[in-house]
Amino acid sequence: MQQVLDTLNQTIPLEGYLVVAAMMFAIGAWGALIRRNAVVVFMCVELMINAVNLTLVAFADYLPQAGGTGAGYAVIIIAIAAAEVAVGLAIVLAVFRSRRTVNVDEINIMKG
Amino acid sequence: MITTIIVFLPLLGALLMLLLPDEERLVRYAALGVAAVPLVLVLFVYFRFGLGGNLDSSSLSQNFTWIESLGVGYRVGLDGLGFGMFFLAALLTLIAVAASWDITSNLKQYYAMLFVAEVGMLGVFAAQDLILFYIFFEITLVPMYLMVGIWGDQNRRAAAIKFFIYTFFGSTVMLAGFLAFGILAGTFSIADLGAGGGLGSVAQVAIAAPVLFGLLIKVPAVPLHSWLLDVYVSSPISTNVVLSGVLPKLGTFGIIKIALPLLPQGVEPFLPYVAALGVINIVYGAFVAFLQPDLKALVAYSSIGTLGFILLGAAAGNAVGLNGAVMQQVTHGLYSALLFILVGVIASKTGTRRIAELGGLAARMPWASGLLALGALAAMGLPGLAVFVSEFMSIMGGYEAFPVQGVLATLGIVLSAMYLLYMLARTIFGPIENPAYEEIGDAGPAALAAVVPLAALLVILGILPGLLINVQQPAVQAVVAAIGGS
Amino acid sequence: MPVTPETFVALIPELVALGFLVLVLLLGVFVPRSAAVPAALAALGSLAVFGSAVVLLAAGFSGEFFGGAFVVDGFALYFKLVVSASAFFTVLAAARWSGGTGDAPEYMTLILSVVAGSILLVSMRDLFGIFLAIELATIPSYAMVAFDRSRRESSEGGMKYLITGVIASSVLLYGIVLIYGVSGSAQLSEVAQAFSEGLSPVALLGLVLLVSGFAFKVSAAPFHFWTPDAYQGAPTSAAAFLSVAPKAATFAVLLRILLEGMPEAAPAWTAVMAFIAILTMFVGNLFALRQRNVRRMLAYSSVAHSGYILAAFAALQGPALSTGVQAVMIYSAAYAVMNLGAFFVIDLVGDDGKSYNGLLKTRPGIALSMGVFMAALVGLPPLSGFFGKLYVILAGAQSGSVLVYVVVGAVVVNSVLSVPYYFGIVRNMFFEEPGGGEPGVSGSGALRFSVYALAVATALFFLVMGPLAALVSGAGLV
Amino acid sequence: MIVAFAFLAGMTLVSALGVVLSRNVVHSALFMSGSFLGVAGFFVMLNVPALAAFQILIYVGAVTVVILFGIMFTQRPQVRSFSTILHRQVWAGLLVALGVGVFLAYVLSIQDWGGTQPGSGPREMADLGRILLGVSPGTEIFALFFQVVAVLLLVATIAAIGVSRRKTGEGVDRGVEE
Repeated sequence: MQQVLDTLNQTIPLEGYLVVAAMMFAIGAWGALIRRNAVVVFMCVELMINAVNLTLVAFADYLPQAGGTGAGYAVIIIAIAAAEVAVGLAIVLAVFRSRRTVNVDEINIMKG
Repeated sequence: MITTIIVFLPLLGALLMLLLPDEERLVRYAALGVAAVPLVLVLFVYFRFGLGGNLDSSSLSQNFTWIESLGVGYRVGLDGLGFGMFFLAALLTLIAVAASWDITSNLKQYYAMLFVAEVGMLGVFAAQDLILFYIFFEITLVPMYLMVGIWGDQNRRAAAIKFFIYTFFGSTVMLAGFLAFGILAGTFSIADLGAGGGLGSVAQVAIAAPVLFGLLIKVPAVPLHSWLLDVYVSSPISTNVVLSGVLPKLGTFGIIKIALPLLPQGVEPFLPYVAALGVINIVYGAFVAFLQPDLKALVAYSSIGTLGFILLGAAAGNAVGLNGAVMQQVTHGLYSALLFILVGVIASKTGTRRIAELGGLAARMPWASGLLALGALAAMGLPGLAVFVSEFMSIMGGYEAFPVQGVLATLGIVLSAMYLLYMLARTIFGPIENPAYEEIGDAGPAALAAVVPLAALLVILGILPGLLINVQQPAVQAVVAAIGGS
Repeated sequence: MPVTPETFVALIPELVALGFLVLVLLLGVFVPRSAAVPAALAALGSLAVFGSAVVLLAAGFSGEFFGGAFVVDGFALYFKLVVSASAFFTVLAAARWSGGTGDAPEYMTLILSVVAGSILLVSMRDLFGIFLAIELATIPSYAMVAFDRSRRESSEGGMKYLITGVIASSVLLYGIVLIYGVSGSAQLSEVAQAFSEGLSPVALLGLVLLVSGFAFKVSAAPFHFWTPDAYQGAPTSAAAFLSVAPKAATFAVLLRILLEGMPEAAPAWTAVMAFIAILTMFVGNLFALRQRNVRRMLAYSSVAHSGYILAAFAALQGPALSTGVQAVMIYSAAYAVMNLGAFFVIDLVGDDGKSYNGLLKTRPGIALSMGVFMAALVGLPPLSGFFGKLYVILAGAQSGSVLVYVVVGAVVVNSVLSVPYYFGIVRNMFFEEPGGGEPGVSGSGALRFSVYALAVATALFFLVMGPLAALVSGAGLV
Repeated sequence: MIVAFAFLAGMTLVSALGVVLSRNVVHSALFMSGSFLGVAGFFVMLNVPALAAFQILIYVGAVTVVILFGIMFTQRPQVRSFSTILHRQVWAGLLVALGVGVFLAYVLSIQDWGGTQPGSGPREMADLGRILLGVSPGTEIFALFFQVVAVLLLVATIAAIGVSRRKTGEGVDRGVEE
């Protein structure tokens, strides 16, 4: 019983966080590639950025020489992502106004 | 200083042309005046410095550092290798202006283009820095492209772009070689580079290969010549004068001025092949000229053939061969300009360039026919005319260095005599083919004014080749010394 | 003491840019519906940034600030000059058009924020700071591309640019984070230490992701596909500016990352760069050959020119290190003058190849200028583009690596490949008769001034080559 | 710890899959906030509760709401079949994504990270604040970052306004009838 508790209380190795983040990044990338709806593509990109952020914070907490600056960087990245969302949705809205669709594969009057 | 002035005067002339009012006679006379000034200055230089053998006088050269970190400078000066062509470039520009009667639209712009091209042509023969050489080399490209593309015949656009792409490719390859050379040797100054620029023979070979390739496209040496026919045939007459008289020499001059003395060990393994290419040019040019139904195409191939002697003489690398090659550059320019102008005269009078439709012109056009005969005799290397001297020296030098190639080259003389005499027989002699030709008159005064000086020079240089050879001799000796020959 | 008076001196160009940015914005609120005032102010702002960078450069000011994360050196100041000068001409060219949209202050603000981001970018030595500055330059540029509400292509181009851009940003960021994880710091000096101990798998992965992200940003193949749509859809001034200024800054900072952050890994990244460069040149030129739309052709041409600059990156080894850096610097300036000009001519004439027919007769000044730009883009001497290629080939020749010689060969072949499409325009302008295609708009005086000024700068570039070469050889990173 | 980790990992990844595979756009958005919450949980485990708070405020709150607004403006929420929501290369995409994920995970786990210990991060809000203001040594650059981020947000707002502002007299359907 004690052994089980010990196992449960063990600290998670750094790799654990990194792998979860990598999976999340891959799922986000997958979605960004296959979804047609521009808004959903956008959400998937947000997933990717969050995965990166998770990696960053994990490094910040685990690497002794990092001195915790990673968390600070993560705040900056969150702000940048918010700015991306603001401009991105404005552009999606502009596209919708002129086309009545936000499906990325239907928006293709330019070719070649 | 005077060299710089001569090189850039035409640029002022080009600007002047664009500013003139649209009045044909005024524009033509102004262009003649503008073209005459550099020629007069070159003649002044010839009599003041050239005859005395001191072309290396410091008052003729200029030396500024331009891009210091790379060792690139604005360095110009004259020497015996380039002087003949420097003179010819100025002369043929003037002749081209005189022979531009077939240009009727946008005359000002045409002359402006011609003068911009003249800057490049004069500059190449005066440049004493590799980068500067390349820049002048390329400056001729756009004006020539536009002259063919705007004022040529119906096939002009394709011909112009083909010409541009081929020669641009060649010169870019050459530039890569130049840059490798300059960066490894630490300077781009031709004087400072000396023989080999301190490089080992492997590096020299690696550099010489692209340089020779680029220059041979410009000449053009035979497997690389496919751009030439279209553009020669499509050009207006006055463009032909420059295109065949001066532009191929940018390539041959590059070989004589840069490839040989600066990369002696690099070019050495290639020289037999260059000589062989020269022979191929001679023989191939003569054969194909034989088959041409079009008078202008015949002259174009004849021109390719005669250029082969320059390659042969240059590749020989001995004093005789090089003297022949350097002189052949000038004499080839004289006779090919002459022939192209006369073909233009005949074509505009009779309305055709097809040899089969011509015949018996001597009766109606005695002056034009006589001069055409003179040009053809010059082209086949008749003794007494200038081309004989230079071809003979090229063959002699070539035979000394490469016996097989030398002997084969003499074949070219026989072949060229055959097709040129055949051509003369079918165009100016014999009965008048077409009754319409009974009415035509002889060449006009403009055409004669353009042709007679060329004919006179062919005769004068044939009798007194020393006028040219004495000027080039010291520089040729220097080249021979650089390649380690005798 | 983190912040000293010197720090503010170092930040003068950035502070000037931000000051004018806020000024333009406020004026937009208080002086509604005016195009001239914000444009004049933005032009003044660009000039002020240019002037302040010149003063810093002339005074020989240099130093590291914020614990070494922000650096002012000749290299950074040089690119600040390129960016602000491009911005000046862009503002002039965009003045009347932006007035027509009714949102001139916003448009000018966006231009100035791209300027602010780009000039900040070239001074950054902290990976996350670099990311932040890139985003400061990129986020407004999405909006610039989508700014033209009268053309449907604009919002479409904006959206394609946006989606690929944000994906690229997250890839780039992942690369940065992995490099941060390996080295425990985002400062380039400490990254260099971590990379000097050999490439661990994660370090290599981070490098690959980082380079891929940058390849997106500079439209290098195979990540170039957003470029034609974005530039075709964008307002001309935006396409011109984005293909020049932020791109130059991005190249500059990539150079800084690679040379200051991972010099020991040079064999790995020069090889990668060599392949990307060859691919980019060929893709750009071969697709440009197929275009009928001049704007789209120039977009592909900008891909090709990215390839030429990347060729200089491939040469960054051995004795060619310094020449390679100089090549990137010279090429950026040379490309700025000719490409801005070429795009502005499109604004004057139109993007249908046929509207250029006979331009020499109808509008000789514009036709000659366009001829100069096209010849310069081909790389004919003595125009500006020639000197860019000169330095690239020079660096390649100096590098002494066989792979780089192949790259140089590709540069030569591609220069020739590019002739038909650039000279197709020349042919239309000079050889064809007028008529066919719709007549172009006349354009504002400021736009024509920009075109003529840039044509003169392109044609007379050789006059400034001497001082410019001295400047870059003294200001190189190595 | 393991339990919490497993729970959060499951929540994050399943929600992420939900974003990609949900047929309803609104559901995607809600899944996305679930995934963000999971990440916030990780932040707590990684000793940065302050960052977790930011995460919830900005992502789960602001970003999700803005995206929901975007959805409301651009489409009626309706259930669609997969063929209408997905691009063509679903399976190729899946393979690529799986490959990328496995490759990333593999590379990250074979790396020798050295003596790593959790707990080097700033536990206290005050520590994070010091970093963000660039006061503590080694983080001076944050003084600059903080200002630049402020500018960036301002610029983004202007950009969004510039792109999406509708002129008076400009129809909603502008461009469609062309």
